[in-house]
This record gives sequence, structure tokens and C-alpha cells, in this order.
Amino acid sequence: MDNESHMSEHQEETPASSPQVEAAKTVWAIVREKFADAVSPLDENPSMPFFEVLDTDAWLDIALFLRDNPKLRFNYMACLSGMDYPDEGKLGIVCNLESLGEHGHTIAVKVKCARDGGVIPSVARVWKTAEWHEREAYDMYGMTFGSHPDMRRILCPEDWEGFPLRKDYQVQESYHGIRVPY
Amino acid sequence: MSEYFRDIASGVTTVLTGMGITLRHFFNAVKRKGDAGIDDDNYFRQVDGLVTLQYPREVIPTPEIGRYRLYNDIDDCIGCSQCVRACPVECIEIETIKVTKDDLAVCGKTSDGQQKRFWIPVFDIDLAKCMTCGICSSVCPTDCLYHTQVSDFSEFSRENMIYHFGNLTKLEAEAKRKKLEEEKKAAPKPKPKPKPKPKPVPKAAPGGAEG
Amino acid sequence: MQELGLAEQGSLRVTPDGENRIVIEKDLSSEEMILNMGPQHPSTHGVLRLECRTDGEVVVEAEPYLGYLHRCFEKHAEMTDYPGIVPYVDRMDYLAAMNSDFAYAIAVEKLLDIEIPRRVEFMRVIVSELNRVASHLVAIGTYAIDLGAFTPFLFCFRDREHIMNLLEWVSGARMLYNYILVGGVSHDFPKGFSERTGEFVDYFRPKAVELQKLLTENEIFVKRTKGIGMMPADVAINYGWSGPMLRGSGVEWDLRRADGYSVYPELDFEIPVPDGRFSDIGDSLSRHLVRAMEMEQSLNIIEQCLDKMPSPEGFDPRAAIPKRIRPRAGEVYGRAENPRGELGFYIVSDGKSTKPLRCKARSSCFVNLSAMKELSQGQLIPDLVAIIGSIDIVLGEIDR
Amino acid sequence: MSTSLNAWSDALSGFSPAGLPLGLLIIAAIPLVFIALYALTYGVYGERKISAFMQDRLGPMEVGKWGILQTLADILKLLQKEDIVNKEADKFLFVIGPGVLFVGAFLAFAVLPFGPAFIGADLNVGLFYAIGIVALEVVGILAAGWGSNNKWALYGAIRSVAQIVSYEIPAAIAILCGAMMAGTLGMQQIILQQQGEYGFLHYFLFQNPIAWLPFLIYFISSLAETNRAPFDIPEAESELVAGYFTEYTGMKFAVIFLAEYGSMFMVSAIISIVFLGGWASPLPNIGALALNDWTSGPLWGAFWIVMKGFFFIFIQMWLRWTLPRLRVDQLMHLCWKVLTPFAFVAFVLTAVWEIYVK
Repeated sequence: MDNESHMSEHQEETPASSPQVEAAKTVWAIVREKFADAVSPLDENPSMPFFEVLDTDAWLDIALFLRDNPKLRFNYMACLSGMDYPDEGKLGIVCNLESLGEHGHTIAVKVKCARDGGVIPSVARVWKTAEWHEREAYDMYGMTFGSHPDMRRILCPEDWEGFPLRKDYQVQESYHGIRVPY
Repeated sequence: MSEYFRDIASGVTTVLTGMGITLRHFFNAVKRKGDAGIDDDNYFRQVDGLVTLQYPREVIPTPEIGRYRLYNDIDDCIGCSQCVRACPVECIEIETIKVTKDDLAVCGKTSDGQQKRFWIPVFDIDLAKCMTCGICSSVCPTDCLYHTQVSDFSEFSRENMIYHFGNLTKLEAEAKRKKLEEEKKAAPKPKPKPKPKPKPVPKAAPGGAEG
Repeated sequence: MQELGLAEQGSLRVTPDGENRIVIEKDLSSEEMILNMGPQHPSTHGVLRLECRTDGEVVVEAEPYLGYLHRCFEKHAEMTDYPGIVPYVDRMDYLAAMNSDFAYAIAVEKLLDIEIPRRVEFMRVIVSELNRVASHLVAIGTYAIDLGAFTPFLFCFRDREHIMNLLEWVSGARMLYNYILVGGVSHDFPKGFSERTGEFVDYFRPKAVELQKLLTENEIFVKRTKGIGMMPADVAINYGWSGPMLRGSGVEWDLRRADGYSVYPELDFEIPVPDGRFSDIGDSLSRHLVRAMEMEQSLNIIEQCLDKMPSPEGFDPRAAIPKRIRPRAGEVYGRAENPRGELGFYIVSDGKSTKPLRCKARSSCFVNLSAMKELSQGQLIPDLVAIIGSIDIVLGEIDR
Repeated sequence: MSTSLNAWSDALSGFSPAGLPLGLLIIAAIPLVFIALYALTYGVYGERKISAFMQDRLGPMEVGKWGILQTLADILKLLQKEDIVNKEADKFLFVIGPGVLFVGAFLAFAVLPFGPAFIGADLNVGLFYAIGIVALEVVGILAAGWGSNNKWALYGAIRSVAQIVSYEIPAAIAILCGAMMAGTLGMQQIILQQQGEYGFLHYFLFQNPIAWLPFLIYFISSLAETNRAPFDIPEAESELVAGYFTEYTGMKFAVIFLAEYGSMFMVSAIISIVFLGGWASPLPNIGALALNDWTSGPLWGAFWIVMKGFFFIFIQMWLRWTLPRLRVDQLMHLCWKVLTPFAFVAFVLTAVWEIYVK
């Protein structure tokens, strides 16, 4: 596999020149070329290089591009995590993508939306695995995913109040007559 | 058609193979596994045969570092509360009273010679909450808090799962607190209060300590 | 009576009546029935609920409902310091706690950028491979139960017992070890552990062969699993499958090789993928076979590690464990190969606190199960059971 | 001793006060009571122990020495259990289901000969009756499954009916091969033809070079008819929770259980009667050692047929604890595409053998 060595080596090398970051730079350059200002500059941290999608509406197009461009081929979405950014007043998702079995490179993409009533385009049609991840992000943070096929809570009960992983979450007093905080 | 007969043939042979295996085990049922512990050199020489151990009478020995019931050797405890802070499930409750100067000798030293500076009227471990992760014992500076090999300690009441290790009775604690107050009044400079919260002290003071 | 095209679908008959109007008759109309499989059902491996729309024995679609075992791992993690999260990680995938700890340790260590002693790495690999064997034994055993064979299950548990004894000896607990800590392990191997592990490998090899003869090669078992729950490789990747599930679809992808974490690059092992001779690539049988073959590879890895492990002289397993874990501000996605696939941790640190700002667990079963809806379409109920079993779910990890 | 016992049973069968054949009733009841006791205590206990030994376990050990009283304890427990009838159940069918099942399973015992004299009713169509009466079980299962008003129970019942009705065909054809060799349907006549000084060599299984085929076919079909693994799909616990008796508790559950063990013994007895000589001793007379003569008689007869029955029950358990379960369509495939054609082949070959060779 392509990235067989870089994880183990990156501890010895200086972080900036780790192959993971180098690969991410190349990827970012291709995306930047196509989408210009819709994406932010690459954050070249050694542990998880990422870029942010500044134009939230462009996320679906970028996702498709990431998946289908022959130089990128990010066919595998390893993870999609919801995130709360209370300082910026935003919610977001972090996607860890990987080109499995083809190029072997990885990159992380962040997409943010407004804290109240924020909508992020759903990529469940690009990577089917995103369907449940997005449901989980909605369940925990409350942002909705536009054109998601099945936007429901997944882990919490349907009638649970609030979104538990938001930093300002207050747990409800009772649930169907059961006292919640114990 | 040939596949039809091949299926039948392989069906019959694999079924017979499987039956052979179970029959071998059936006739092997005259042997029984011993109850040697894993640290025994002969462990894998005694595992043939029926593996059931009839629990209360035959027990797999728990290894030396087995992490089961939490125990606090209160004589060695210096009341530093590190375990309370480290516990992920908050199952330890501790209350300390600073030892007055003239009581230091009474309070004594730990087994490795460290002067104890706190009375510990309350050291309660709720073993119903404890998940035996062992983090508390790894942070304990005097190694007085440790998990024992006792793994079977079920109780009929949840109350009984709370183990009390405190070294003062309620009355004694009251007396010590008063003494500390007096010392503080006598001393010229103000000292930070060692939180004299009037918490309810459980009735049975050194209750279910190891046994 | 003139029969039109619709009639071929079964229950509809279209007949022109006297006035040449077309009347649609319904005879023996077959209604769909909603069948709740779970949350208490013997073969949902815990508290999973599948809402099946069935037409007779045929499942039109099965929709999984999760959350019955939701224990708020991510919320807990935000309120607990880094070493305190490890016991919670144990309880996510309780069948492979060592592997889960390993993944978490990798993620945090990546954030901390600390050097791990070489012996510790070998110890971690040995215990997690032992746990992988134990976990696969449960997977195979419960799969046998799902298909109605009870005896292989107990044989699996009999052998797993020895692994649990071994791991209890080294860590002090039988299932939820809290052994692999950030920066090290909690105890050094006890005296004689390496020999006993070697003896276990020798003991287990013939048992694995017996298991294969009793279960895997059994014609009924093959007939029940071959060609059931087919998943082509590209769809599997798109669904984010990983681990034995993905390899069952013929993709040679193993994080131990791909990421090459710990000492795995130094070890010689194969990534088993089905060759399509005994099973159809991508079916339930392939996934079962991959698990069975992986046990063999794990035994090889354990043997090599026992040979290569540095001597214990002057060794402190806790030497590299930081007194207080307060990583630099940053974020990391660390992952490891769990018995069920890729277990990843996305951890965000603000650089000030000893508690993570965010700790998301990318659970392998959660992702693997998300394909259930597609896999279940048009299957019989017994096949549905066979498919769930082949996914090898642990609800503790799915619901977290 | 044997002659005195014969005389005793003859005397008992002649006991008919006021024209009622009470003596016959008692004789008929003896095996039934015996089997019921066996089925409850030693069948269940045996199954648990056998499965335990095959799985490297000890099995029940706590109640009595080696746990032999375990089943009694279980019965006591089941007797004390609350008899729950669902609110939504069809109460009549729900209650009558286990009864019909039980009656269906035990009616066939009327024609099982436990010795030259021990037989409830020596019908001249005994074999036909035994095959036919089993169909009553289907009604019981369907009543139980439908009456429970539970989807899993319904699935179990439907599956069970499909399975039992289908497997009647190869089973009946295979049994007909035996009947053809005997030239009669009466149970006692079939056995009498297999009795002789050469012991087991007189058995139909060894009288005919192709008799093993109907023997095997009947054995496999009987597994399906009694819902035993690998054909236990009606109660497939990993798919259907418990199949048609999901909703039953207490004594009703025990009755269903008893019926299952009863029918297990019934099919085992039939296969040993038709192919292995029933109560006829397998030991041959070897010169002066008249083993066959020594081991024949009413008590010995009961001993032999029960032993043969136990042997087949052991094989049933052995199979159950070895094999996975088939799927519904595979079960039907096995029935219609494998067993039935082979049963016809066996039927024709037996007929050819009987007419032209013998």
C-alpha cells in the first residue's frame, strides 16, 4: 500500500515534511485549482492536515470532485464527526477521507454551518456511509443535512430534547416521567 | 446432475466428519479439566476433557494482580484525595480533617515512614459503581489503595456495597474538628480552612473492611 | 378470462367483465407484515431492533433502530481526563477491549508525539492479537448459534476462556482490561507469560482445525452462508466497510499493513482474503472465512512477537506514561485495526485542559451495520439472521 | 419367568368386568405411563447430559447425584409457574393446541408392541394408523401457533405444517418398503417375521440389499417430522425465538415438550419395528449358546424395543448437537428433490427384489 511507511516514520521526521502532509498538499492544490476560494488554505499540522470548505453550499460538489477526480479518488470516508465551535457560533463536521486501495492518501475536510438552523449539504449519496454518520451528527449537534434521505435521530430517542454534545447543552429534567439527571 | 450428487456426497461426508468430532468429545467426557491457575506451569497439560468447574466448590484461582474488590489500607492512607480526582466514575468519597500539631504523633506514620497529616473520618468506596479500572490505585502515592483478589462480594442491598474505611467515628471526628478550630483561633495568621463541611458520617465507621 | 401482465406478479388478476370494463380482482392478496426483530431477540446480538417489512418469509426491507445501549461515550469523554477515558473505551467494544485501548492510545500518542518503548509495542501487539483471536472466537461461535449449531459455540468459548485467563494474568481483569494506557501498559508481563502464550498457540492450532471441520466445512453451514448477503467490493468501500467485512469482499486492506502502526511493519503476516473457490467473494461465508483465517495469522504474529520481544531487564512499562496528559492544541484522527474493522478516534484538544474538547469514536460495527438496509432487501428471515451474524456486531460499540 | 409373565399378561387381558376390557386398557396404559415417565425424566436428562458431554461440559450436576433429579425439579418448577394466556390470544385454540399435540403424539403408542403380548391394539393396519395419526400433531401445532396471536409463533406453525406434511411423503414411502417386505401392516406380524434363531440377521435391514436406503430415508424424514435438528426450523430459536410455542408457559409448555419427546420415541420405535425387528432379540443362537432363546420373552421384548428406541434417540440427539440448521427452502429441496425420488427408487427396487429375487 502506498502510505505503508509514513505513519510509522512520521515520528522521527520533522512534522512539516511528513509524507501525509505532502500528499495532503498535493490534494489540496488540486481542489484549490478547481474551487478557488470555496476552500480555505491547508492547515499543515502533522497529526491531521485538513482544509475547510468556506462555501458550505459547494460541499456536495467538492465531495463529488474528491471522490471522482482520477487524481484524488477519495472513495472511502473513514469518519464524519460533528463538531461544535461555540466561539465562532458555528456547528460543523469533520470528514476524514481516504483513497483506499488506489492512491492511499488521506485528508480531512471541515464544513461549518450556522449554530441555529444550520444546514450542510448531505453527502450520503456520495459516500453511503455518510448517511448514518450524518444522522449521528444531527442527533448530537442539531445541524441538518440538506437532501439527506432519512434525517432522523439515530442514537437518542426520537422525542429527546436538545442536542447532547453541544457545549451549552442542558439535560432535560424528565423523560416520560423518568428523572434524567441522577 | 453431477452437482446434485456431489452435494449429496459432500453433505453426507461432512455430516459424518462433524458427528465423528462430537462423538470423540462424547467419549472424552471421562476426563475433566483441572483447576490449576494460568500461572501454573502445567496449565495447558490439564485442560483436556470437560471444562466445567462447579463454581463455589471449584474456583479458577485469581492471579496475583487480579483487580477485583477495592480495598483501602487506612493506616497507610495520607488522605491526599488523588484517587478521588482520578476516579472516572466518582465512586470514592473522602472527607479529611487536618491533624493539629499536638496530635501528629497520635495520628502516626505510614508504614514507609511518612507523617500522616489528615484524619480521614470518611473514606467510602461505592463498589456498586466501581468499575475496577485500577486508575485510583495507580495514582495512590502510598500504595494503600489497591484491588484485592476477592471477586465474589455480591450483596442483597445496594447500601451494603458501600464500604467504609474511615478511621474516626462520628464523635471523634467532631472532637478533632473542634480541636482544629481552637488551634486555628490560637494561631495568629489565618489558614485556609480544610473544608469542615457537616457531611453525614455513616453509622458503621470501619465497616466492611476486607471480610 | 384474459390475463394481463399484472397477473404475473401474483395476486392481481385483471379481467374484462360483460361491459368490457376492466376489473382488477385481488385474490389471496398478500399484505406486508411488520415484524419487529429485537430489541430482545436471540440473534440480534444484543439490543438491536430491526423493523422488517416482510412478505411471508421474505424480508422486503429491514430498518435497523439503534440506541438501546447508548451510554453517551462521547459526552463522558468530554468530561473525563485522558487516562480516565480508557476504561470507557474498554466498554465500547467489550469483546476486544485491548484492541480498542490500542486504537485510543495510538490516537492520543499521535497528539502527544511521545516515544513508546520498543518492548511496550511488542507487548501491546501480543495482547491485542490474543484479544483478536478471542473476539473472532466469539464471532464465529455466535455465528454458529445463529445458524443453529450450538456445539461450535461452546468449543469457541472453551478456547476463549484460556485467552481470558492469560489476559487476566497480565492485566488483572478478565474482559475490560484498562491495560494499554497512553504511553505504555499498566503492567509488565508476569514471569512465565511468554511461555504460556506460546503453549496456548500450540494448544489452539489443532482446535482451530477441529472447528473448521466441525463448522466451516459442514455442507449445511456452507449452504446457509454461501451467496447470502453479497456485497461487491466497490459498494463495500462506499459504505465505509473495514476489517474482515471489507476483506470478505475481496479488498486486501488491513490497517496493520496500510498504516503500519506499532511494530506491525516488522512482522511477517498475510492479509487473508477469500479466493472465491470455497465461497463467493463478498458473501457471508467469505466474511466467516476471513475471520477464521485471521485467527491463524494472529497466532503467527504472536509467535513472532514472542521471539522478537526485547528482554525485560531494566524495563518499566510505565516509563513513558506522562504524569499529566495535556496535549498541545490540535486535532488528530488515530485509528487501529480492531477485530471488527477500523476503530478510529477523532480527538480535539484545546491545549489547556486535561480533558478532550471532542472525542468521537468511529465505530467499525456502526459503519458496517449501516449497510444492513441494503443487504436485507429480498432476503429470507433465516438469511437475515445469517447476514447479521456475519456482520459480527457488538452493540456496545455501535451505540457507544 | 417369561412364561409366567405371559400367563400373567394373558390373565390380565382377559380381565373384563361387566364386559369392559379393563385389563386390556391397563396393559395398553403400562407402556404409555412408562414412556411418559421416561420422556419427562430420562429423555430430557439424557439430552442435557449427552449434549453437555459432546460440548465438553458437565451438564446438570446439582440436583441429586449427577443431577439425575434435575428434570423432576424442572417439572416442579413448571407446575408452579403462572399459566399465562395472552390477552390477544385466541383462547380456545391456545388452550387446545398443546392438548391436541399431546394426544396426536401419544395416540400412536396404542399400536406400538412392547413385547409379544404388550400391545395396546394389534390393528391389522397398525403401521398405517401410526403414520396417519401423526398428522394430528399438525393440527395441534397450527392451533398453538395461530392461537398465540404472535407473529413468530405463526411463522413457526406455518413452517412446521409445511415441513411435517411434506416429509410425510418420503417417510410413508420408505415405511411402505418395509411393509412390502413383510406383506402386512400389522405391527406384530412385521416383528414376528423378523424373529428367528439367527437374531439380527432376520431383521429387514439385513434381509434385503437395498433396505438401508428406505431405512435412512425414514430416519431423516422422522427427524423432520419430530422437528428435530437439523430440521428444527419451526422452533428455530435463533430465528423465531421459540417458534410455535413462544407464548406458552408452565404446564402447557411442559406438555408440548412431553409431546416432542413422546413423538421422538414413537418414530424411533417405528423405525426399529419396521427395520430392526422391534422386540425381537438381536442375539443369534450359536450352537449350544441359545442366546436368542435366552433373551426372548415379554420383559426382554420390552427391553429390546426400548433399547432400540433409545439408540435412535441418541442418534437424534447426536445429530442435533452437531449440525447447523437448514433453511426453509433447503429443507423443502431435501424433501422433494432428494428424499422423495430416492424413496421411489427404493420402493421400486424393493418391489423388484421381493417379486423376482426372493
